[in-house]
Amino acid sequence: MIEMYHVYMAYQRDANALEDINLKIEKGSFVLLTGPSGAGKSTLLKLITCQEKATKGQILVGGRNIVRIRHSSIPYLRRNTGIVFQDFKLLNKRTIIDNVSLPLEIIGKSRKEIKHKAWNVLKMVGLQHKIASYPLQLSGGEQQRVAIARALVNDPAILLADEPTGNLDKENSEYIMELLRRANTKGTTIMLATHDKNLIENYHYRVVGLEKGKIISNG
Amino acid sequence: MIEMYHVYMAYQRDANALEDINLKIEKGSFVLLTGPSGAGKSTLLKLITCQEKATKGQILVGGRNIVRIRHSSIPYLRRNTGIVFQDFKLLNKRTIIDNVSLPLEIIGKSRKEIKHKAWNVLKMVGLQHKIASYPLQLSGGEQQRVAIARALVNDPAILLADEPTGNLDKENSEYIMELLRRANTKGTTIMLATHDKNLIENYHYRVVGLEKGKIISNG
Amino acid sequence: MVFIKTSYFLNKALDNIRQNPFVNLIAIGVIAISFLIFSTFLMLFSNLNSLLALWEEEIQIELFLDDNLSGEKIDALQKKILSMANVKEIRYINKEEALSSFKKSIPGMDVLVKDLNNNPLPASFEIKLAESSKSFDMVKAAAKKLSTIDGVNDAVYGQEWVERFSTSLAIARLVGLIIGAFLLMATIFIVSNTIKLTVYTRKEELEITRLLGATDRFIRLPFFIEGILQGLAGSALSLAGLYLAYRIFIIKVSSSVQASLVTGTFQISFLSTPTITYVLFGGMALGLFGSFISLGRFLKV
Amino acid sequence: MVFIKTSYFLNKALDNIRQNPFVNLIAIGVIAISFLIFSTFLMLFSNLNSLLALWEEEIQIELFLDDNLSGEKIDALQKKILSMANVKEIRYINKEEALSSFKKSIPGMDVLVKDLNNNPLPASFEIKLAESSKSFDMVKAAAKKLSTIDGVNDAVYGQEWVERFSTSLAIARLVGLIIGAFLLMATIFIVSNTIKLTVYTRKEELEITRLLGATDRFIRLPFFIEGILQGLAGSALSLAGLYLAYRIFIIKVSSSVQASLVTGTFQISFLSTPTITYVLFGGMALGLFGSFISLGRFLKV
Ligand SMILES: Nc1ncnc2c1ncn2[C@@H]1O[C@H](COP(=O)(O)OP(=O)(O)OP(=O)(O)O)[C@@H](O)[C@H]1O
Ligand SMILES: Nc1ncnc2c1ncn2[C@@H]1O[C@H](COP(=O)(O)OP(=O)(O)OP(=O)(O)O)[C@@H](O)[C@H]1O
Ligand SMILES: [Mg+2]
Ligand SMILES: [Mg+2]
Repeated sequence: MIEMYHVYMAYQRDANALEDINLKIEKGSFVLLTGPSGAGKSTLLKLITCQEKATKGQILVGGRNIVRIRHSSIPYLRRNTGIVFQDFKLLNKRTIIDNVSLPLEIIGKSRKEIKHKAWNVLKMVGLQHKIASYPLQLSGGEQQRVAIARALVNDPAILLADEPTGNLDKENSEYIMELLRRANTKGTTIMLATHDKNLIENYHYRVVGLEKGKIISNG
Repeated sequence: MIEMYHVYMAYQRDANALEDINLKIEKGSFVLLTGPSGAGKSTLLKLITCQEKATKGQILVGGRNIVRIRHSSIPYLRRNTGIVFQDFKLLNKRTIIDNVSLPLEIIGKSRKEIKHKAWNVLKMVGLQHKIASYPLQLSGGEQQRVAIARALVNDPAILLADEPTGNLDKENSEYIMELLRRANTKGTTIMLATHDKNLIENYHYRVVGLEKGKIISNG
Repeated sequence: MVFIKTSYFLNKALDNIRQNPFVNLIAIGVIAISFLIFSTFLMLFSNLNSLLALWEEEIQIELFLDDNLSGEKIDALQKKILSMANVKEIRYINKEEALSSFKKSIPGMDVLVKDLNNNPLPASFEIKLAESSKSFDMVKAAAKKLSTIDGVNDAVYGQEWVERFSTSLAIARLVGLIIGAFLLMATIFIVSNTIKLTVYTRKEELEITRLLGATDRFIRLPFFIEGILQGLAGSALSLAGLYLAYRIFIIKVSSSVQASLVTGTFQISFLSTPTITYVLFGGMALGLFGSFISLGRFLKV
Repeated sequence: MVFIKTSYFLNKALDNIRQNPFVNLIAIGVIAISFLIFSTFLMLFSNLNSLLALWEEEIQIELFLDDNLSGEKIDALQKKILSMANVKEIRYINKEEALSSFKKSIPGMDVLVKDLNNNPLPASFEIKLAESSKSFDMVKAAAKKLSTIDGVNDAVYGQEWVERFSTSLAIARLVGLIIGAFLLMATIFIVSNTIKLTVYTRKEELEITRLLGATDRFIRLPFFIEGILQGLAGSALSLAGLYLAYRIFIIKVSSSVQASLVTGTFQISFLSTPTITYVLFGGMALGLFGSFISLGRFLKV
């Protein structure tokens, strides 16, 4: 599903945020991406959705080389990808349900279907009583769950989750992991960036370790 | 240092975010505030800095009742309090060092002293090589460490840290906890909101447990 | 591609306005004021033009005739002059009329005239020129040409006043056009930049929406509609404000002074219906334009 | 309290401008354009006023005298009239001068005059009124009063033209003042709202700074200075633009038409130095005012 060949990425000329990344993520797999703060986890995920451009190397997503993708094709790439951003990126002027509805609106689903799906997914993350609230009226963990709900609402082929449990307590974390596991079972390829040692130890998923922009463990 | 008597807080009329909170935090103590997502941890911390107003009850900070504090006195209260916000609240248009300098600028320190102190505290959190970057050029964990540095730069009497390690890996978390411990040793009263079970288990600080706005454990 | 209804985007635009009342109110207010300046100018300018046209009416050439022309000759002359391209009206004044109006024109003149044994005043034609021929140069040329006609003794047209007046007219119109063009550009500048600022306040929202897979079109359309609505609201407000000012103020002032302004009746009038339509469409076009140039820079993610 | 240097806030303001080039450029641009409208108006209005004043110069009353007044009587009359409050200038025209100018004024008149056995034209005074007395009503009243003086036969002042002209003047000035007041308010509105938008884009920054313990004064001061700088930059730009337009355009046009506009020489002039100073200070005041009213709502945390 996702393949990277000799990928380099540098925000500034001299410092590589990623160096010679070679990675193959099979369709339907569940991969944890770990590494210390600043290792390059978020950067790697950003490359997959064209939020950032690789400086060198080739990246295939669903068989398609996205390194030289046209600006106008990027939206269609992203529609198959659910993203939980590390900083949530919720729209503060929209209610929770409107935030979660957005990916469905974008692909032009009917009003009824949107409402139905958005409500369901919010119920799944335990926020059905907050649908009319605005993001800034939620606690940090609640916002994070909205971000997860928004990423899942679309049944995406790929889910990129950047530290999705950083603001969640143990019970909520486990519950979210269970949700992701179910999505994975239904076919979604998942990459999850985390520092949470518990996640790594408790779930026996494939772990890719990054440090200073390089892959130091993979298996 | 911080005392709360029968404190209630409701964002909306019907739902209490905090209910009948009674709490006494001694000067120089180190308290962990835990509880599931949405329990009211952040709300409790916000009351202490007048970011939110209690609906009922009395709150003393440093012996002073802040429930009916004048708008113009709030800044002086906040100057004695370092805050690590759950969502960081960095100024994206300012460099890292300028962000960290801000609390010192506010109290009118000399340019030289500001530079010296800001640099020192950034070095402490391991970001001396990023001082000229802007927040959006940092990784999530790096931003969090900037937020911690900004809260500490002023040697505050009280430090309120809201989930300060949510985006940090184990090593960095431990290091930050060590920094906080040292600040605490030098006399800073610390309240730290967290879900991280490891923190609670590894450090033998007093733990206050919240759930649905009520204190369910205290000791 | 999935079919997306236009009503969706209209709703979206209305949502956006509701979600950002502060910036939208400011934008609409600024657009309204800019348009108020512009449409006030339009109104003043068109009224000035009508007024000047009325005054221009009064420019005329007096043609003094040789004495002793026969009636037929005079008729022939009158026909000939009237057939000239730029002559609109001609009136014959015989010697007796000339003398009697002369008597009235200067006090104490009757004393003078009483002593006369014959009427020394010539008969004359009063000639009004066509609208298009009332510039000073054309009046001058026409007078010169008329004075050379056989049987005409002299052509007089209040040289100094006509010259000054028609120059003033030309200047007023030129200055008016320049000011109009300038105000139009200023309005475009202010409106588009205000819209730019309102778009800028939603930079993040745009970026996030794009990160969720929205096409540029999906993001732009609501903004375009929003811009059009802002422009329409702003220009409509400006017209309403102008009309109000016109009713309660200008009419009051004008009624007290207009009587003395012109010989005929002159009524300060509001913008014409086509102009109103242009202003409204201009508002919408400008709103659209403003959104259009604002969005480019925020769709790069 | 710790002493904080003003230079700190000035630096902070400059930093803010540098950190937000996009919104600052827009704000300064919009301020410049608004002020350009206003100062263009000021320039046109002050020039129009000078021009009208020149034209007003020419309004005069002719006073026809009784025949057979003695030289002493005439001298006494002249002194008496000149001593009247609103009379500025007086010139005596004797019967001979009257006749010779009369001969020149209407063609074919010499024929008429040749036949006269005595000069029927009266001697007269040409009277110019003081600046402040040139409204139609005052001219009319003055003429009436003058005509009752013993030895005066009649007072004439080109009723129709004076009336129309002075009414036009009054209207032009009134309309000018109204437009000026309106443009001033529009400028204030546009500028303050633009600044509001720029402040709004920094809402979050303000809130965070306040959460870190900044006093309102600490937050406000840089914004006030920033507003003043924006206002200064905007108004200075507008003056520069106006001056440029004045040099390359107005002078060219005016030189080709001014000759014919007035009897004397009239030069379209740029804004006077005091006016320039007012505009610059106005810009700064408005920038300050804009920041002032914008900040309130964002300092509530
Ligand atoms: N926009 C940017 N401009 C410049 N440098 C950047 C930018 N974004 C990230 N970096 C740098 O690239 C490196 C990798 O960042 P990245 O966000 O990928 O780390 P991460 O592994 O996600 O860390 P964390 O666990 O703290 O989120 C860091 O050193 C960071 O400072
Ligand atoms: N501004 C607000 N308006 C309305 N409700 C709010 C607001 N802020 C918080 N709440 C609600 O109050 C409750 C407590 O929120 P709080 O942020 O204190 O939780 P928390 O313990 O910090 O949770 P987390 O661990 O997820 O950060 C939540 O249910 C939240 O939805
Ligand atoms: Mg990251
Ligand atoms: Mg919280």
